[in-house]
Amino acid sequence: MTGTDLDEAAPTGAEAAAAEPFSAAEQPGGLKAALEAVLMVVENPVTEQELAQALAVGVEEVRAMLVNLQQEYDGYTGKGPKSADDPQPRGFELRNVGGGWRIYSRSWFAPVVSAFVLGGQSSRLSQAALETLAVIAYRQPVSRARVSAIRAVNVDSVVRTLTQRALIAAVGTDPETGAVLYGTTPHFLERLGLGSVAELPRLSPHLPGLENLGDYEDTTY
Amino acid sequence: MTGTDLDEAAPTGAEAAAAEPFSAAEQPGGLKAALEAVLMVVENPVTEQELAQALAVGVEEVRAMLVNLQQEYDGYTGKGPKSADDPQPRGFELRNVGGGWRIYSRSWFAPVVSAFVLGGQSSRLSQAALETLAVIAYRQPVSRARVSAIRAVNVDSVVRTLTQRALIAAVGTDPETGAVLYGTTPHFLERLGLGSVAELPRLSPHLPGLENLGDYEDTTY
Amino acid sequence: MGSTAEGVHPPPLTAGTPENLPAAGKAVFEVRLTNFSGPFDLLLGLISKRELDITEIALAEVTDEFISHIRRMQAEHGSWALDEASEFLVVAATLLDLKAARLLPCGEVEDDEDIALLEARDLLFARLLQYRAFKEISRQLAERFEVEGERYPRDTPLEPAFTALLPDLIWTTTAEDLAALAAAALQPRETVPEGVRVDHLHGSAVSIREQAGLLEAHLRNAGSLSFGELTADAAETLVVVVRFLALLEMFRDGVVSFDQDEPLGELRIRWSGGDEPFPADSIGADYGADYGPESVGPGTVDLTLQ
Repeated sequence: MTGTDLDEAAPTGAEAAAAEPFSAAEQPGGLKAALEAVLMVVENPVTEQELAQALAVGVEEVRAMLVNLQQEYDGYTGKGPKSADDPQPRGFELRNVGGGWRIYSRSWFAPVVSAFVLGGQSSRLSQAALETLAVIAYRQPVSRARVSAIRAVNVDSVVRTLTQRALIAAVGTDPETGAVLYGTTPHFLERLGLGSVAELPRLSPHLPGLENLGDYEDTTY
Repeated sequence: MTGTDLDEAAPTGAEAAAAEPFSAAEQPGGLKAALEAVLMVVENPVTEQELAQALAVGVEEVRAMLVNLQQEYDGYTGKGPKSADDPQPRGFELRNVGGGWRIYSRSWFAPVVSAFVLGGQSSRLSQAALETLAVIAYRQPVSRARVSAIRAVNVDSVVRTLTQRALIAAVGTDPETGAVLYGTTPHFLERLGLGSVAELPRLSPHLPGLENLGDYEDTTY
Repeated sequence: MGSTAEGVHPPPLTAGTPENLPAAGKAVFEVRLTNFSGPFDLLLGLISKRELDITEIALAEVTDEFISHIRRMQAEHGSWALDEASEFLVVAATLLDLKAARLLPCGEVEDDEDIALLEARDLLFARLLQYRAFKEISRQLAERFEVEGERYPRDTPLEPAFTALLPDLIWTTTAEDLAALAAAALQPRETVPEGVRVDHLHGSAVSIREQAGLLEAHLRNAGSLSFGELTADAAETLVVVVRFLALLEMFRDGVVSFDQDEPLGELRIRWSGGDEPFPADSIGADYGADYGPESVGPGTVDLTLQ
């Protein structure tokens, strides 16, 4: 029943868009809020062209709105001192990095932010992280979903930790599913004192009576 | 970044703070902006306690600021209509779900945002998975055997799927039978937009005249 | 007693209220009986609201219709609708249990056994309701997932400035350790079930045909026996119930007759058939013909009575 547990659902948003043209401008907050929505959740900086296309407006208009948002976050309303309240800068800022835009935490709060970030960090890898690393090392390139299936737990958070620690990295995408594939890094090999992945110890001594491990995997997922 | 598996990590931020006391409150934007800055880097809903610790202020104060930010993002300034401009909702919102606070894009911009966010959210759960999830949510902590008995079908495969998607997790073992007991995760609550399990819709309207259903089950299985 | 099972049908109920209609999209299983037509879900709804007497539903017909429905689905889609089939199986099994329990006498309660039977009937009813309740709730969960799925959490990679501050990793793992961890993780955890298991649906199966044969032999020998005598050697309640159902079937076919002087008095059963052996194979229309390896065997009744 493994294959049937997930329906290949099309994103509802796209469906809705197909049914009747979606106009971000008509939503509460308008185009500027739509722009914010994207900038707030994108994983990597996005270009003005990408944003213009998504919002179905011109690049010039997008650029103007981006600059406007940037100033707003920085505490300039561009309306002069007509309000009695001083406009306050927000705790986040909009940055244009290498041709793309994304929202970051404001630099002068770095001490607070780093204290928060480091508060939860361990200097040792958890058992869960080590097991995940082991699976990725021996099955690379491999998707998160497949590692999850092998380990029978969700591995999103440990994959993130391992990536932050530069022990693994995205090495490509699955041509069929588009899923990100992970593999180990040179730093990982360095940690283990190995020259290449081929030098990893063979699994067979640890796997009594499991000649057809490949079959198992193929039929299970 | 849960703060639970902290080993000998020396928070560098704290060191820096020791060297030269950093006061977030004295920065432009003040504590509220510092709170925003931290919210920018959270990977999961973050508790008021964690935030209070990061900012070195009381939990009550943090909660008040969070609610204030939430309203601000929603377009309520709490200052009445003294400004000529209508307060506009931002493209993102601050929500208290799954036991903590986190920033989300506004649902009405989903058609635009979904194009920029990679996978993960899109695949739907099958009917069988949803029903199994419902039984686990309302009967947790519960063993697979008991879920099977209620659902009257084998649930092994769906339990595995739900675990991989971090919607449920093993939360203990039955002291008598040794069976693994399952419960829902904070991620489950987050995906449903709930603060806690207590906020799940009530089951009783669907079970007329069956007040003591718990007894029924215990004696039957 | 026989008249309850064979009772006059009330005017047909139709699926007028769409409250329980499943989500549109794929073909919905429709039931067409003399006294009911509409989606299976609605049938369940009516029974659970006691607007339709379970004893008036011919389960064999429902099952026949379902089999042809699922064959049609298979022909159209090229694959078996396992989800729907297993759901039907559980609901049909529960309905059968419920029907059997309903057919039992429900006069004044005299002893513990009567109470146990009445409780069993309510438990079956509760099981059906509970099953439906979770189905309904799961629909609500699906809607919530849908709505909430339109909000995307901010989940951005940490800025390099912060990752650079991470404390140095204390690394004690050797390549051999890693190999052992990988081997353990790659070990198959559990075997994938090959089919839909149904053993948990049914406590144990007692064949109504076998029991009918046994009763026939006893009655031919003794001519007339009380129900108590006929069930004296029954090891479990299930056997008693099945023998009772067998007697009802035999009564319908006119091979036994009942004598009962007063309500809830001693029930005496007399053999009134001829010398011809009773065709026990004729039993089964209501108890399920053989529909392949997954179904309950022909003419067996499964009652999970505790």
